[in-house]
Amino acid sequence: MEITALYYLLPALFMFCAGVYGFITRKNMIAMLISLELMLNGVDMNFVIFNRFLFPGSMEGMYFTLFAIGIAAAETAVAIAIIVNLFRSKGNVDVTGLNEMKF
Amino acid sequence: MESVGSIIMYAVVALTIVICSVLAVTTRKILRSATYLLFTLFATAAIYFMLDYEFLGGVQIAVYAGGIVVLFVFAILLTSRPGHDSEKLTSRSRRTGLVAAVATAIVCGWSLCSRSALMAGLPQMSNPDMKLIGARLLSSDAGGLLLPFEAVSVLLLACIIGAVVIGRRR
Amino acid sequence: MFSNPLIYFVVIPLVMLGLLALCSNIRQIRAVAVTGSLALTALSVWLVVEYLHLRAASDAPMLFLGSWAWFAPLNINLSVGVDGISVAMLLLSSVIVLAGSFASWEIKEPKAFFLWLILLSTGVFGFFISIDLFTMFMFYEVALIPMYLLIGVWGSGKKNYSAMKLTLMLMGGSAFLMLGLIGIYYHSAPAGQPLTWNILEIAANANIDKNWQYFLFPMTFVGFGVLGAMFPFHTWSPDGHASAPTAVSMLHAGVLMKLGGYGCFRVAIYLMPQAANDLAWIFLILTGISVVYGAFSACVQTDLKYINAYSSVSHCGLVLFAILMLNTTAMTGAIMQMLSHGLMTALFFALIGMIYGRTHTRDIREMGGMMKILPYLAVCYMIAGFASLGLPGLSGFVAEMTIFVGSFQSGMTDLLAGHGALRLTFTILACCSIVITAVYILRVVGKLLLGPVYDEHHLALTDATWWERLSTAMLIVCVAGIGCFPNFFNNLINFTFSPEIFTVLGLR
Amino acid sequence: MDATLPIIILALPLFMFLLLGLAGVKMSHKAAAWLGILGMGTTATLSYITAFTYFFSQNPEFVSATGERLQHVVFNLTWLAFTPDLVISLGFLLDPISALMLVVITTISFMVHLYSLGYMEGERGFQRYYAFLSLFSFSMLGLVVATNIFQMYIFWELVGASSYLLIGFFYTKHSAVSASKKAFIVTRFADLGFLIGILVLSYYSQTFDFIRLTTDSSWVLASTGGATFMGASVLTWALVLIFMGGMGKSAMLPLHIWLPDAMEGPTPVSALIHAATMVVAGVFLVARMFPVYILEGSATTIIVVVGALTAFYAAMVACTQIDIKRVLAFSTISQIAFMMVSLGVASSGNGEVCHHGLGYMASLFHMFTHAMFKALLFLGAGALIHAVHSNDYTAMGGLRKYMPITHWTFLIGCLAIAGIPPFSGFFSKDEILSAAYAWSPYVGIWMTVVAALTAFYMFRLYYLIFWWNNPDYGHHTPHDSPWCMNVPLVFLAAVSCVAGFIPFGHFVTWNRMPYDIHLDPVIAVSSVVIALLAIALATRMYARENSLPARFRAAMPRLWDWCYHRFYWDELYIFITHRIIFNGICRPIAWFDRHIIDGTMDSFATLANRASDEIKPLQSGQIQQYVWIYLMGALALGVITILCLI
Repeated sequence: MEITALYYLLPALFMFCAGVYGFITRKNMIAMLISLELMLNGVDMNFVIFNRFLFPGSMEGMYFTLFAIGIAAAETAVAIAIIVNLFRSKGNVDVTGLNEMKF
Repeated sequence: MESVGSIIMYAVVALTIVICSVLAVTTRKILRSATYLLFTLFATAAIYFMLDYEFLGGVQIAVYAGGIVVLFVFAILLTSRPGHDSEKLTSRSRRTGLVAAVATAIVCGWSLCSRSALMAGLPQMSNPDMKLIGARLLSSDAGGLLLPFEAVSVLLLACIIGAVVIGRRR
Repeated sequence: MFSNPLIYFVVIPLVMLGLLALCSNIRQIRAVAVTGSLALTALSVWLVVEYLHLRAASDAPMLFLGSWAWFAPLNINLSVGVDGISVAMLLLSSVIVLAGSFASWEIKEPKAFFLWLILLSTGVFGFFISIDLFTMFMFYEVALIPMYLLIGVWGSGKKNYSAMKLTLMLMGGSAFLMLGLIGIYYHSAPAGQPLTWNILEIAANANIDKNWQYFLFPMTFVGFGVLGAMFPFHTWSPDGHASAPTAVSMLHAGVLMKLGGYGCFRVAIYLMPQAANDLAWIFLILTGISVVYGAFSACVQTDLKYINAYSSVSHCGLVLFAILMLNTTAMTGAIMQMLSHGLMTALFFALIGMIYGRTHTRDIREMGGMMKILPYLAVCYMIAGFASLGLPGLSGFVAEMTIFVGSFQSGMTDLLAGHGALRLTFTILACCSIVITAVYILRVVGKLLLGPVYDEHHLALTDATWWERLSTAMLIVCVAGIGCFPNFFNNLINFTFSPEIFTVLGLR
Repeated sequence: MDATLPIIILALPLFMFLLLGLAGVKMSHKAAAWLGILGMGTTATLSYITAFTYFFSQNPEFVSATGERLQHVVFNLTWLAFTPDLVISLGFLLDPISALMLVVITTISFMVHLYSLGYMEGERGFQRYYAFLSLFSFSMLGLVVATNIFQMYIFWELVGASSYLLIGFFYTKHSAVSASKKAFIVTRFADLGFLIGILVLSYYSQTFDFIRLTTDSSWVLASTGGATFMGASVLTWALVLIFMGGMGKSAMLPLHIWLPDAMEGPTPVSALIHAATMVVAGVFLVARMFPVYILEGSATTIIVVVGALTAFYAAMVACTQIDIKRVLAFSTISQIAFMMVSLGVASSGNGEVCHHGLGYMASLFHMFTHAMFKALLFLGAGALIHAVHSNDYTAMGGLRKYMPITHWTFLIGCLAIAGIPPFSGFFSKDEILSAAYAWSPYVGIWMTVVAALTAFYMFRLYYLIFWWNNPDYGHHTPHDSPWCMNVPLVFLAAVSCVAGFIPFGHFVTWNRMPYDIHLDPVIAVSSVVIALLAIALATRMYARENSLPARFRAAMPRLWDWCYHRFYWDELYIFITHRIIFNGICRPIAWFDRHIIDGTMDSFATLANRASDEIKPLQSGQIQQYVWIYLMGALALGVITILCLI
């Protein structure tokens, strides 16, 4: 048996789908954020895998992932700051209550 | 043909990813969810190692597993009491989520499986050298990544300031 | 670029905008507004003289041509040039801007008001000097948008509704227009030559094929026609005018509505003569209806501004109607009617504003005997009324007669050539409007100005102030000027109808 | 001829109008009035000089070797050139009828200027009044000297406007305002016909110029190429439409309704505009275009029929009116109708003139004499109204003792209009009757009856004012007017006495060749006898208070009612304008505009609003819903892309 690109891609896809499920179903904002991280991670993996299998000579996919990790960290930090702030003002982290800014 | 060891290794890592990611989004204890996320991230790092990107794997562990998950844990501790469960999911929202996830899986999976290029084996590649990575990252030549690097640094700075401003108690 | 005098029609308003932004008190604002509009008036008078002078020695269709690239990939230029029509329109606009400045002497929040007003006039002047379709369209939009704020902020009555309605309807027209202009652009030159927005080049190329003309002509005609208050797209006009502040009503009815007629001629008919000839009947019916319909509607209105707005529908309908006659005399009449209507309707709106400012009502049922209370304003109103109903010696007569004579010739030619009696029938119908106009004008004059004083409180009102006198006197002089010496304007305009487009049409 | 005098004749009244109109407020009443009088006096003098020069100088510009009087264009400036052929000029055409009209207009106008000094004394807006009089004089002079039909139309509108201003002079009175409005709108309606007539005529003839149109006019008929419209030739249509303008100004049936109401204006204005000058503009128009009119017999027949009906109608109505000015107004309508009939019967109907064109000469002769005696009567009526402060004869009676000058001059006016020799009306009316008999005996008899009615109603009026009973005037005894009002009366009475002896045929004839008038003894005697009989009847009925009038009235109540209510024309018009046009057309249109057209436009906006309300819930604020929709969209796009790629 040979482990082809598909074998790496399918777990990544699965992780992404799990993230999608989590993001849509969970009401806790931190849980949503965790789902988001899962999705992001799945996508990162795709970059790396494609890079490795299709263009082994170059490193763009790796760099992309590198930057994505950095930005994900920043984004998480801001998101958590917002969540914490929201918790302070509303007393919970339930996303369904947050619709003041609709329309 | 791969060695049996690497196949086993792959199977473990892949299973970890699948199981832990599912658990991460289904468990009702939020702290557990963060823990499963940590496992998933580690497994991802393992994949990176298996694909010969050691530096990336290192970054993954250091930043993601080490940094972000810790942030999560702090945030969870700040926003919930221990033993406090998330609310039960309604069947409707579960159904929506499942539809979305399965549809994504089908569409993406189908499009992945229909590509024969993805059936190729692992080509040969020497491990990217740290020096090379660093030079490329800070080079302004063609293919150099100085500009995005700087942009990201500015972004990070902005995020730090933003996080401080937002998180500050008024 | 700055050696071309036309560019100053845009530069002066822009400089005024800059200076206004620096002004801090009302005296400075007035000074800037009046000086600027005086400069513009002087410039346009100079332009008329210089144009006539230069035209005598030249047979070019347009003079003072200039073109500066603006966006090369799409061949968009700031192209300027004038012929007799544009010169006349520039003169009209500058006079009305000047009169409008005086009429809004005591407006509240003058700085912002004048900023928007001058921006609006920048658009108007830019429109009249441009011969590049894109630039023209841009200036057209520049002239339209400030209207929303001017009405919405400084208006009266249901101003939000009116401002919204006016802007949306005119924007709707612009949408058609833009489609039409882009269509013209893509057919502006034969295959292999660069596409152009320049009107003169497009006309010279004559490359828009017949079927495309059938599509593009209605687009552009309706687009401009909305601004020209063509039935059934006229309903913005009564509400818009009723809510607008005085100077804005003046400028809008006096100048902006002329953009419609001017555009219909300069773009729709000039560039697509064949479609104009073949499809004229549709729009003749619509504009013919406008003429009579507006007049009849005006007969039963009780709000002064509504009366005047419907009368504008009727008079502007006559402009478009005459343009569609595709006959030199009638078209000359159309341009004269634009001048005439511009001046007298500005005069009307100025007077209505002044009366409203005193009585705080515009309902003719609540006023009466103003001749006794406000003799100056009442006399001016009467003169405006007489101009409107076409008294010889004032501008309305000249314009209407030119239109009727031209239309009748056109109609008879049609009839005798076996093309049906549509033109003739509608000409006679349009002639009937002179009677209906007399009815509604005299109704207003009788109720508002004459008769016993209706409200005793009005006896305490004071007559016009000096700036009001200046503003109205200026317009009256112009109205009488056109009415007494029409041949000057006739020559100025008539010469412009170079036989080119009539040879394209091959008729009339 | 030098153009200086003609230019001054036109420019001076205009200048006076501007001067008095703009600076009048700053002047005293006296100064303004005297300025006006002075201006008009100068104009009158210059007009006399011009007319005198024209008629008597034997200058080859004015008279040809054969004795034909020539049409002389003093100046002709291009005012507006529609096309190279169709040009409106402003010019000064000197020919017999314009010279005649110059004299008539300036004379009457001067008299009225002078008279108004007394009559209008102390009125608010005195300066304005004089300004308007000057404007009117200017417009009327411009009308009669017009060199082309469009110039005539221009001044035609201007006289309409000045008439509007003068009728509505007492603008605080509702009745005056509505009368002025009515006058303007009715004549405007007629002018619509005039305008269309001009357009039709000028389309075929390609000229507005009177001289071109009226010299050897048969080419005008030829130019139409025999075109017809609805069974009549287009030239007939054009001429009838042009005549419609004349019907409006000259108050012919059915467009006469404005003239009686126009009596709301100051009485001197009625004398000037609504008796002597403006209302005969219609006659002048037909006379001016006469060579064209004789081309089409049907057009002249229409003129005769309209004129004859109007003459009779107005005479009948005049017999029953109470307001003395209304009696005079209907009498004016009737007399103008005489002139119209006379013009009509001057054409034989087959392109030739009838009876040497006697009717043409008679018509203008009557216009001249009528102007004098009708102005006299109006000014006399003004003096009476001034003295009694009422328009109705019921407030008068026995005034001959109190107001001798007025009485005698009024009597002369009555005798003149009744056609008693040697007063002027006799001569001119006699010519008209001769011409009418020559055209058709029926018309002749018809017009003789009208002449008898004229004598009857005028003397009815005369007796009711000056005889009848002697009401108690209290301490406010009526007395004669100041000198400035008497001078015009006496002057006009003198003219009315002698004007009949002017050898009018030497001056004004249709082909401008001199022509000797001879009275037809049979017609002359018979008409005088009939007139005398009518006067005798009037004397029997009205010379002193008795019950005969009331018995007559009781005998024919229906007829009396119809006459008194002017055959209900006004009611008919009110019905048409208010019920049909105003309520039946204008209101529905306004409603349609607000609710259908505007409603449609608004409904677009409503629709857009409704749609946005419907779509709004999509923007629920629930981020998970957004993601779900987004994801489904993205997947759909992905599927489409993949399917396309396959």
